[in-house]
Amino acid sequence: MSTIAPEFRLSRFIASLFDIIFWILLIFSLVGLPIVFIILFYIKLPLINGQLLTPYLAMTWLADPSRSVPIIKSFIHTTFFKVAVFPGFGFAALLAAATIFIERKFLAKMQLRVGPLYCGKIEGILQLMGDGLKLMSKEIIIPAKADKPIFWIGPLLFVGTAGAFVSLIPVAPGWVVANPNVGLLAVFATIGFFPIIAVLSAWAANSKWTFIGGLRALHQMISFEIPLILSLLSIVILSGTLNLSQIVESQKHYWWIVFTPISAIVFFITIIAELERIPFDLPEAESEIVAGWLTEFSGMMYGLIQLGTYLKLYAFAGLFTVLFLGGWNGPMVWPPFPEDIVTHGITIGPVTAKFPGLPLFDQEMLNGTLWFVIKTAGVILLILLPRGVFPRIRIDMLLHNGWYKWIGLAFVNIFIALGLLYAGVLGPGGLIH
Amino acid sequence: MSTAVGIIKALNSGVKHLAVKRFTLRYPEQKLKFVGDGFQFNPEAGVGIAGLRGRHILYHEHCTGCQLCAVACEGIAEAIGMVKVNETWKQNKKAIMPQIDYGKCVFCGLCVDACPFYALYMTNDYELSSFTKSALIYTPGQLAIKPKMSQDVEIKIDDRGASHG
Amino acid sequence: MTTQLPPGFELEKVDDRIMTLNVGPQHPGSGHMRLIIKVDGDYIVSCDPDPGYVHRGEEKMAEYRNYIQNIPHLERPVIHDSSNILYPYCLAVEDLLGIEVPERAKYVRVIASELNRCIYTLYWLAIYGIFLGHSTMFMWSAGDRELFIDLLEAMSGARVTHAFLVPGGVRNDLPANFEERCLRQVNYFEKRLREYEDIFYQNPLLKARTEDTGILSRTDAIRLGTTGSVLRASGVDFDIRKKEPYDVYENLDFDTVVMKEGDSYARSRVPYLEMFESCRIIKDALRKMPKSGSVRTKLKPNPKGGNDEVYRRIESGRGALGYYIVSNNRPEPYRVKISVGSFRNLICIPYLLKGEKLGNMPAVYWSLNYWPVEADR
Amino acid sequence: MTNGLIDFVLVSVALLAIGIYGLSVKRNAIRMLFAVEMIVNSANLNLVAFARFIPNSQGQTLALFSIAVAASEVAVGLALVIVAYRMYKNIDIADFRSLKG
Amino acid sequence: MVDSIFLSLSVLTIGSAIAALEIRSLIYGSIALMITLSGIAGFFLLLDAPFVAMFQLSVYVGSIAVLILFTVMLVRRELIFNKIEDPRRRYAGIGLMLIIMLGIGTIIIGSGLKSVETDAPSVDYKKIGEDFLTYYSPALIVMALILTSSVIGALALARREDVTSDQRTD
Repeated sequence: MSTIAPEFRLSRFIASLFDIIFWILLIFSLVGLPIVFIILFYIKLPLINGQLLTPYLAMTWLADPSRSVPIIKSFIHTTFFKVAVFPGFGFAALLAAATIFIERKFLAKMQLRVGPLYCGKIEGILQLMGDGLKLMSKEIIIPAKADKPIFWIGPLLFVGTAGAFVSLIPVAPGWVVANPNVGLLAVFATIGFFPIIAVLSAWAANSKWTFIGGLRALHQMISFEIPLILSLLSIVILSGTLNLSQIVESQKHYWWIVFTPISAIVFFITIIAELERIPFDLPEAESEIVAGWLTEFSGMMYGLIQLGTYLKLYAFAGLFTVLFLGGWNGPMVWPPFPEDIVTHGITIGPVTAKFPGLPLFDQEMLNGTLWFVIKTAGVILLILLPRGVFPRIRIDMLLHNGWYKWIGLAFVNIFIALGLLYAGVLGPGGLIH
Repeated sequence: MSTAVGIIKALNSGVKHLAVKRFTLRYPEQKLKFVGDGFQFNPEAGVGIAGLRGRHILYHEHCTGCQLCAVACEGIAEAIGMVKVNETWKQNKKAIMPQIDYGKCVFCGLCVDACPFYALYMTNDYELSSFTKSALIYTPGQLAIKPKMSQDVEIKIDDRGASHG
Repeated sequence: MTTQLPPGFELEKVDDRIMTLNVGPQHPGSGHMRLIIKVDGDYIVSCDPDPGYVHRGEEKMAEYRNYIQNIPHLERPVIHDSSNILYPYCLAVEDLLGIEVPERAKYVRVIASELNRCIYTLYWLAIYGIFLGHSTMFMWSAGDRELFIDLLEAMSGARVTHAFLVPGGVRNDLPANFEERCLRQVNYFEKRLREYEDIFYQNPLLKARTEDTGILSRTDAIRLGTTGSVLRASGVDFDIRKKEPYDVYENLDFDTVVMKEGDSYARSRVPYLEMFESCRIIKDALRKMPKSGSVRTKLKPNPKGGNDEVYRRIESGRGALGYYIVSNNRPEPYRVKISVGSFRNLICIPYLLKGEKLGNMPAVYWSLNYWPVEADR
Repeated sequence: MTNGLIDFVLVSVALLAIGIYGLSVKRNAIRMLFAVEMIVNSANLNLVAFARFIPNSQGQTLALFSIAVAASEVAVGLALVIVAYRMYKNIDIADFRSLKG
Repeated sequence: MVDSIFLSLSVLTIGSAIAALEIRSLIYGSIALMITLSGIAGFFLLLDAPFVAMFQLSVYVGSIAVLILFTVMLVRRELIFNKIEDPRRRYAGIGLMLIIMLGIGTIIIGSGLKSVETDAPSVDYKKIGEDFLTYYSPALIVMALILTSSVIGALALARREDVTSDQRTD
């Protein structure tokens, strides 16, 4: 006999809601508020338009929109916002979620089926949310002989490393979380962490399948890191800098893919291999080694790995855009903010409201973000495409290709770039003389 | 070089299919149209009449309680049992009629082949799920009801591919 | 290695490098069976197939049921090919009981058998796609399979377990305007099948994956007693439909597909090319079929076989499929032995996988056109 | 620069001392490689620190060379360890005494 | 003067260096070594040498740590968790370590290094490239040869001799 849930009563549901709200308010006023005030006493509050941002001032934004705009503006320029929301984690996670949805529908279209359909009324747009809820509510099972600390920390490290990678990608002029002078080297250093995490969590799970999968992941990532680095050297030679923002600025007139198409192809193939996507998904080849190094992960640990994988996908696609497709450069499509609103304010009937902080985002940033997202979405679509067309290849073929073909091809474009440089066609600044 | 050509051909073939019609049947909204009213049998000629082998329908006025259907089912699924009914029919002195357990039935239709009195046929009704196992046992009274079906989707083939239109 | 050793014999000297993998019943890369694989690095040193996980004792069960009641049981081992697995049973029982089958019924049987062969081959191809990591191969085959399932459903009234063929003919006549429908869908399917060529069979990655792996030479194929597409992929022209035709196959126009290579690619391509031949057979049979007439010889209730034994075999989707039935004057058979193609092809696995890379395991294993449940019966 | 040169040099000395301790005490071949890595890294830290305070770029250049050499050294060292492990089924240095030709 | 980042980095580095040698499991030892090397990279960042820091990260964490982990995983499981050492040698080693630390430490603290501070701007990493291609170019070539020969040597050493190419038995 299956158990059937007790009958639903709206009044009882609303009563329980009120109950919960009452307890939350009580606990917050007794415990939360003192803690908030103690914290506020110690932290340094920012200055907004010459005024110190006190809690009282912060409360006024509820009533007066003209006060809220500068507060929001000062907030969106903090490091926290950059890391957590816009060019950093939140933006990337949003794009990653869109990627998952598009991947499902796109693949479904290619395979003559409809993909997610019923969840969320419009073409199953909430399917990912349902999957996330399912993963969260599932039990996390840890194998009995697993090395628990490493096993637990593996997914967290994976997401953390993917987040670090995401933070290096410049989205719009000035909108990048971390902008080191040696940005490209930082990218190489970051992606060097992924194989270690894979092989450590594979070892920690203490299963044969994870171990074989981890070793495959290790071999694949290590062997494809070399053509990846070599294929990007031609960009460094042409632009004369390692800073990703400066590389984007150097492509104002010509995208580097015009001069380095072979590098672009090699880089594209290596990122598919680094991302462990079909046809290079050997570490997770389910017909040979169950699920490879992810075999023993369950519940939200698996969800975190998937989140990290898709963040990584976004970051690699963004890197491709930044290095080859001119990043945020593109014709201005976003209209400039109306000047008279900034100077005179908005007049509604008898009331004239002045917003001192407007506009929140400048035109360049919105335009740059638009172009960046369009280009990145195109690259992501190209990365998704092989999954519908190709079968998985074998590990020895993969390694053979990595060590012989792609490394050789990567060298070709370095010499082309050097030739262009010495022939005087291109200068290190990126302009045609 | 041939590898590159092959890869481009495969990609092209994949991309071309983005525009081909979907084959998927959206089940609860659409239901497949079947031939006829269900599988029936003509004992005189010894051949069946084509149709879907779904849930049975029992004509009480023809059933004689001869148990041939239960005997036929005995070696296959043991889904049919004979039960007493509170009805009086001239031809059915024992007042027993088949009761079918759809938790066991394999829908082979050999019981229909076995019935010589035009009493047991099959219908187009295949949606038999229930929450309990006991609800899957259909009494003779339930078996007598003719199901109402609205099944109208067929495979359509045109130059953009096949689809359940 | 100078002398030929049985698999697993020389493991003593390299014991610490050997890892034993149970590609077992719960592994996505096996059917309902287990392959005990010993790997040295990425190379397979020995492979020991271990069927028996889904053994149902169909042969023993058949001894307690009469000839008609056996029909729904005997199609269970291969529900995707249920018309073909009943075909030799029907032929054998007809021989046993001395029944003559009407001409139209023979054609209907051939059509059902070929439609079901296509269903089985498409299903097998779909699983091959999953084994190679090609999800489109799975979805396309599974989607196109729907066309034939629809036809067989209109014919027999069930989508998978048809129980359509009976001793003495078929259960019911074809529905009205079945011929047009069948012709339309088969023609469309042939068009679809040609589209498989670019994305699957000429795909360089799939070719690289399957060519020159698990080569079964002509002599080995005969020595090991393989049947069906495995045998034909090794260059042996053997098709029971041609060599010992049953029912009306001698009237129909079709060719046997033979490939010389004997590797996984050839083994996976032969069933694909045979699907074209199946379409040809269906269209030819539809043309040559008598337009009206009886489709079933009426049997006595509970027929008894004489004191006799009979063996009949046909070409199923997986090779020769034979029934050996002994009867002793009772309504039930005394003994039923099913000789299936899957079990014969299973013998090849240790020979083909030895020395291959682990990544080739699914490509070789599933190219054997093997259905685990049928091997167990 | 808030930190003086001496702070970095002291850290490097501590690392050097730990490395020497490891080399002298441990008999596990892989752990001895760890100790060697620590010593190399303390030298690198010194190089870069002095280069920063002179200021000069050549210290960094030399550190890069040193890192590359250390990488190759580890590769060869680990290969030796693997070979020795194959021969003796152990990674104890004491067991490698009979290594000859 | 030292700030909190420096202090925490040095504690992390030296603590994990000790852990790398003393922890029982070799896998954890390798992870601790990885943390030590990353800590050194952090010091390089503090010293305004991001190029060397990133190089350190990609070489040590990206390849050497992987190599070490790989070797450790090749070894039998008992040996990974096996600690072999002599208590007398251990005390002698600790003594040696303390002598070195104290000796060199007092010398350094007593020397003129204490007063070395700088406000000069940091060196651009492009200068390193110039160095490589001008003054150090012979060294660079020699380095390339060393790397190649060491890789070949390592491959030759670690190659398995007993693998026969004809694995198939037809």
